[in-house]
Amino acid sequence: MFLINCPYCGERDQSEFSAGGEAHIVRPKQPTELSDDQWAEFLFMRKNIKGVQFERWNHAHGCRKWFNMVRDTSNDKIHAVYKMGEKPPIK
Amino acid sequence: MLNFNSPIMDTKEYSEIKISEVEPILKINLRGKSRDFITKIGKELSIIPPTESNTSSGNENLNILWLGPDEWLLYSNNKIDLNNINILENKLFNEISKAKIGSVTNVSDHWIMINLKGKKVFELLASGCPFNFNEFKKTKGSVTQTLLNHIDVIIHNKNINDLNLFVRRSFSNHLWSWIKDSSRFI
Amino acid sequence: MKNKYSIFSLIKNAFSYHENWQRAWRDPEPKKEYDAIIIGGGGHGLATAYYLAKKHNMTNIAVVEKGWIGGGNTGRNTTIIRSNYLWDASAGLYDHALKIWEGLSQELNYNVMFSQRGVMNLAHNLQDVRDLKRRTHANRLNGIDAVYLNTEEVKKFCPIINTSPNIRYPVLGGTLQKRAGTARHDAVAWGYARGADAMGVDIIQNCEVKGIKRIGDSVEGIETTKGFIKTKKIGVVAAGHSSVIANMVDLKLPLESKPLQALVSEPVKPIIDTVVMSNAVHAYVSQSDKGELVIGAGTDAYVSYTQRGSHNVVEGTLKAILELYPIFSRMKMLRQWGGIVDICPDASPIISKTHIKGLYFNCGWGTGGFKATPGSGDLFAHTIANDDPHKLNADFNINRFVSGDLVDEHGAAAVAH
Amino acid sequence: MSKNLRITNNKFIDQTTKISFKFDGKTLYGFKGDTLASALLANNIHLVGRSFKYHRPRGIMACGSEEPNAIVQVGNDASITEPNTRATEIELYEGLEASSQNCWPSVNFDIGAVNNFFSPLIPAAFYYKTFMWPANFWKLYEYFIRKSAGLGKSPTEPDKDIYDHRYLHCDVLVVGGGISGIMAAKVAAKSNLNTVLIDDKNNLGGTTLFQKNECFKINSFYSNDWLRKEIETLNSLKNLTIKTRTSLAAYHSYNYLLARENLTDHLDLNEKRDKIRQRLWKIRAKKVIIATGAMERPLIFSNNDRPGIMLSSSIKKYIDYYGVKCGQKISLFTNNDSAYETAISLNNSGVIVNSVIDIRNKTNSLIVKQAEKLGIKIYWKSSVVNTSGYKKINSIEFMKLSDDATTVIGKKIKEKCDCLGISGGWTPRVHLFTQSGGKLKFRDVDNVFLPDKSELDQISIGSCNGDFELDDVIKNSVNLTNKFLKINNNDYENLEIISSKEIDKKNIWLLPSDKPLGKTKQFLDFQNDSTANDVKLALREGFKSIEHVKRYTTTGMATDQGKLSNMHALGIIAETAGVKMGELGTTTFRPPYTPLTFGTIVGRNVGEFFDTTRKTPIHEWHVENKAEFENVGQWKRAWYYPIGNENMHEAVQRESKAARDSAGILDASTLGKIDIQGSDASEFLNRIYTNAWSKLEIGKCRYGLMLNEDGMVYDDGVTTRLSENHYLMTTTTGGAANVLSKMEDYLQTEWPELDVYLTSVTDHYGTVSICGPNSKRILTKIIPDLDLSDKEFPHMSFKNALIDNIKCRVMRISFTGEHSYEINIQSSYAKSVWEKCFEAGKEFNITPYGTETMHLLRAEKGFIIAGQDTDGTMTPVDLQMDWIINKKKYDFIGKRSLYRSDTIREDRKQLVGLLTDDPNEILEEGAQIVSETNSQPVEMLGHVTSSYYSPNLNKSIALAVVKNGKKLKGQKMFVPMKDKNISVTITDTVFLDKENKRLNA
Repeated sequence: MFLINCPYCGERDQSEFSAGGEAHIVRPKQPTELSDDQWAEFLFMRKNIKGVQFERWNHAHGCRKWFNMVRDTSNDKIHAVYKMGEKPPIK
Repeated sequence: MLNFNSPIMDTKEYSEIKISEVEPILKINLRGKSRDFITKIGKELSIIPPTESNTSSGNENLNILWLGPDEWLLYSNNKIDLNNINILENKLFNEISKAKIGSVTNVSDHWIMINLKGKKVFELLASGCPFNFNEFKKTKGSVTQTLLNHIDVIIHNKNINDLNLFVRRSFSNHLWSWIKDSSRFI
Repeated sequence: MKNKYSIFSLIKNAFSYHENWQRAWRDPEPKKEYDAIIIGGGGHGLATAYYLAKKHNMTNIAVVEKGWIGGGNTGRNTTIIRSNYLWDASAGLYDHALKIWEGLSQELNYNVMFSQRGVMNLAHNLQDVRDLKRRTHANRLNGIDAVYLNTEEVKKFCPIINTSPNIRYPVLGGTLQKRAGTARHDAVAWGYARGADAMGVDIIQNCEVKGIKRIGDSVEGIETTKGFIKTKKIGVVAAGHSSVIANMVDLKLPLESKPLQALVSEPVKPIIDTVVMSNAVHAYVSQSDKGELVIGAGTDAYVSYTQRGSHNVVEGTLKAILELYPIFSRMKMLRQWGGIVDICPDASPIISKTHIKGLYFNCGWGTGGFKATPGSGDLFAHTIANDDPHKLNADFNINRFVSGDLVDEHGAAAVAH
Repeated sequence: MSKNLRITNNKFIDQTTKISFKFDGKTLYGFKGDTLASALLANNIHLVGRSFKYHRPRGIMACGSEEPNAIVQVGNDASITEPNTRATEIELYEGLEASSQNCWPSVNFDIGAVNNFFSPLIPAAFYYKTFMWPANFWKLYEYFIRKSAGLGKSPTEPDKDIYDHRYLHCDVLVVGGGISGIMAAKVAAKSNLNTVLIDDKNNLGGTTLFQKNECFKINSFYSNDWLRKEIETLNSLKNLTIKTRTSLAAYHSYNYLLARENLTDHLDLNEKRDKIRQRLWKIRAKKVIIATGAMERPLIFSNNDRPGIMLSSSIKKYIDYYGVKCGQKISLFTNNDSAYETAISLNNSGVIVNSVIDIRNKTNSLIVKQAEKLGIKIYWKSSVVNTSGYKKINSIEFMKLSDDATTVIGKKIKEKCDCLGISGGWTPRVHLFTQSGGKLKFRDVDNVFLPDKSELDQISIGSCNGDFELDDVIKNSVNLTNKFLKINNNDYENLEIISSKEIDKKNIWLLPSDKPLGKTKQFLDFQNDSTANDVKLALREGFKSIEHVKRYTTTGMATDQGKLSNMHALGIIAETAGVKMGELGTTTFRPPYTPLTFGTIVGRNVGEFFDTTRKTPIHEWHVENKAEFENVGQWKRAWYYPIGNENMHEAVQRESKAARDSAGILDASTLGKIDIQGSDASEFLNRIYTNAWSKLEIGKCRYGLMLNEDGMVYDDGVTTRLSENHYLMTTTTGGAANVLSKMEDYLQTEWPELDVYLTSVTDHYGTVSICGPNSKRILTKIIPDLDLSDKEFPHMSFKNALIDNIKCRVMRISFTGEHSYEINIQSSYAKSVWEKCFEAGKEFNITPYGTETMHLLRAEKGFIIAGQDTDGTMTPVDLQMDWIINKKKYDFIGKRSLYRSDTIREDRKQLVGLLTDDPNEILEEGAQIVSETNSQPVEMLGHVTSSYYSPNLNKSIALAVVKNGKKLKGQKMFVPMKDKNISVTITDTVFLDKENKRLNA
């Protein structure tokens, strides 16, 4: 069970959160302009990185806010959390 | 006249724990992002919504609990008569929602408020809640939203060993049973 | 020729204190070049190599494995085998596998202990009932031996299930596939390895792939911890690590790798004689030959390569187990572990060519790949050998995620994705 | 109790309180403070079980959780019997009943022992090599294999005991209450850190607690006396919580640990009742100090498994702690100094120590000298080569070791004994450290794996960190703790410590024998019966990795999880393969550390608390009126209301007819309700739903369909525009939480520029839905001043109203096709409003109906239920709901996906109606649809999604999805059942009132 530092509420148990997959996959502004391939890229294709990954989490049973997390998927270590719209604190 | 029904309407006492559903009280969900919103609420209620997370503000009649960076729960300490609720709700709705600086939603019946009192309330909570109450219990007015027995709750630290717990009405019966069951073993 | 395994060979070897058994497979150094290389020495990879050699005459091939063969999901799953899938494409695929399972011990001369003790899927709400009936009708028309059971029939087939109408989510019915069952997971990897090795396939363990060399749009070989190995055909069967390999050639796959947990109890005398899966309350259980209750838990919602998962997943699973089998409350969890499962958005696998010539992927099996091992190996071998899919795996191409022609089997797995 | 096996001057056992218990049906006696194992030993019972495979007699070997052999079935009652319980961990209580396992008819005479004679035929993994023919015989073979496998028996009745959970947050968790743990906990607690110390035993002190030996002194006290004083001081530390009988089960990442506290297992049968049996502590510690000590290793030699062969340190604990002599004439066999402590203890208690057989060359450590001084005979450079005695050891044979220690030489000496203590050195308990993800390093000098790197905030101290000498333990534990906690405690500086130092170390994983390896059995894993020979066979067959060997031979996979066997397996592999042990790596130690009861993991989440039950504010009325309930997610919904002996079909037919003929009333409170406010509310809905919202008039309602980004239907519901920037959205019952969270997701992450606020009001409102031709009359009675004319209050509109001065919202919307109203009122008054409607409707025979009738009524009208008529593969176009897609809208969730090559196909599966040729034939939901019945296999074109007998149309109706269904209207199809084919015709989806006349009736 992770201990997650919600950028709004502070450290909370993992059970209060839900995971939302890879971060910074921006929904295309003009989906109709995209080819089927490009749309599939947005819809389904994922880097699924083993290592440091940027991902979305939601403090579902707390403040209900979505935020971003930098986590190493090879050891589950959380390197940073940051609010939606903020720049990642780590490259 | 329509009859008023509550899912619990009960009080129980155990060693060092007393639990009771509190009389129907006003609860209003407030949302807003701007400074205007804060000022307006402050002006209307004479209480400034807290901007610091996990805290609350209030006076002898009303409390405002921080729920998120743009969300608060306003609740009254005492039973308020329906007309007053309507008046207050309408006033806030007009000043906030209509003025496009946020939203105001009556949630009086969305939440059931249970009061937990006694030396062992935190042990009771620890039997189903992953939240770390070590600091919380020392700080009067602190607020947390968390899970208790897998059910979403809002907990307001009113006073030493005196908590108000909010749970959604449809879950309240189940949670009440669970609290009673847990209290047997504290 | 290797030792043939039988009761007679056991007796013969007993006289020499079992000193003369031969190696089940060699431990070769990689050659400079192979006709094809399979990345991943799990059940699927080894089966692929076996069928490439056996059916397609490709014996100058190698299986490269980062760790030890069968050490990934092959050795970590709950060994359930069944083919009662909803869609024609899936039913075709999994029943193809089931048919091979039925003769696999004899084919491999290795007892994989395929035990057709039946698999029951339970319904706990009205939509479950509709879904299971729908699946059973489809199965019947596809020639798959599934039947629908009412609550009494469920109880009769597995008397220890709590079928009381007073539990939180009463058992409203279920399906039963009698040909389904379990097998011994390690034996599958070892049996295929031994069989493939006997035909000349090099199984290279402790050999991690570090890169894939490409010239233009074709593959040229792999960089490994044991050096560069040349090849024109690469079949990737790396399960949870599929994306890691794909990222080496800048290929993105529709996969997420998530922790899936399982656990066993201490061994006890026979108490449950079938496999029972429940989707709605999320519990599935069987008993191993050794007597352990084998219990599958769920996946976590986040990507992780740690082979660990959250405790609340295990707690949730055991909670469901005790709801259905309150008699197990005093049984003890002996061991819990996690695997990394690669999950596709439609809960169906990919057995497909890619846009890179000579690069093939067999992945996305999610929580249910073990059951498909022989079929998956056979069809992937066909795809690699012919550079074209077999009709049974044609629908499981990568392109379906572009066209939208998905094979949605979310209802089929007892794990909520 | 054999009197002569107890010594009387013992402090830890209450020899004044006699306890009776039963073992294998025989009544025996022990004392308060005994474990089952110590009590059995005191009764001269060593033989307690049979081994897994060969059914060899096995006795008690150890005194703690590492015990591989003495596992018993506790209790006779079918509901509280417990299999596979370690006798060494069962605290004796009045009324305890235990029996041996895996033997028949008895542990003394076990038919299964015949396996031992066949043992040459059944080497490791033999089963992979046989039982293959005849091909269909595996089932039969398996039947017998299964019968003979397994250990104890599962209970067959539900557990009567209660289990509980408790969360705990602390600054420092110290695991293990031995000498180092006690010091660390004290140091931490004195530094104002909120500290928790746990230990699995019933008291603190570890092995030092009974270490009364001249060679181990602190400040001129015996180490046990010194430690006892330390323990006494712990009580005064207010920051320290001590939990005994609490064993750490799992150490997860982020310092999240699970510990099991045993609360009643040690109590007498009549004291256990109504108490919590075990509690699982879910601990979140800022820092963790592991002080779990070390385990003694056995030695691997021929026939090392006989009852009476025990770990030397356990023999010491039995004599020093329990006051029990494990034998009258005991021999010891060792490769290190610790066996001498046992020898001295035994000697001091008057037990004859035959000799100590030591594989080392003569060594002169303090403790060895002490033993020699006491006249204990020592055979240096010698090794036991065989043992005798079937049900209990009666003699050993030993020989000299060659200089290179690869063979035995010289004369074989036979020595009679009734117990053999073996000591193969010590293995630090690094299990928890590795569970937490820590990496190990190997120390060559004494062949131990030690904690190395960890990502977590933790340290290991004491012997689990490789400190085996008393002075090292004390000095290093305190230093490490100080450093770890960044404090500077000097309580333990300047202690004067006497501690015997081990000078000479030697280890042989597999001791040489005078017989060929294959001819004898040297057990590694005592419970699973795997031998050194098995490991060598695995290696010969090419199983090189430790994990392969483990799986092939099953070494380390028994209920003790290889606590005693793993190191030797590794050692033998390394030796045989000629690699260094440190390079070989270890197997993974998986949680739990000791087997953990399912009930404990689940806690009180059983029965009523298995899952949350949600109830509507009108629930009690449904209960009082005998409704049957349907589970919809966590909700309890009224399903139908049988009257008298009605079955479901009858009730539903009656309800359905009543609703159309006159009036029906439904509790719709479970529908999700979301309050939407903000200046961009309309734009937000435009993006969320497939249709357009900006032009919806205030006071009007509109049906909306929500898609997933993949274009498939996700949820639906009616949304009402309450004012310019204020909407009330309803969702399906099951979809409520997901819809809100999905909308929040888009709002917060994709469209933060939108000024929109979403607030769930699902529980704030109760919803009473009345429908039918008389619904208007009923509503008029309840809200007389509301103008219900079609002009003022048309279909798909809403009004604010007051019922007895309570505000409510009335929507004129319909899911049944009837003239219908939904009253939304704050939940506290919902039941009262329902009753009022019911009262007002009595003259119209208003009939309460449940979800089943609701489903039937809507199917008559061809309305879909998301999740029943859709399955995640249906687009709005597939549902023939093209009208709801606003093509002019630039974008909405899922729009792009509707134009992919597969989703634009015209022959996709589409929603249609089905009528059976025989109007009385009701199709089975889920049944498949085909166009011909002759070919095999037959192409399935679709399936029946909803099917009912309509009492209003007097015929069966169904909805289905059929490939290319749109174009097949009027076509004949078949629904093939097991025993027949049902002829059907494809129709329109609307069966009743196609003109929607009833809406305004």
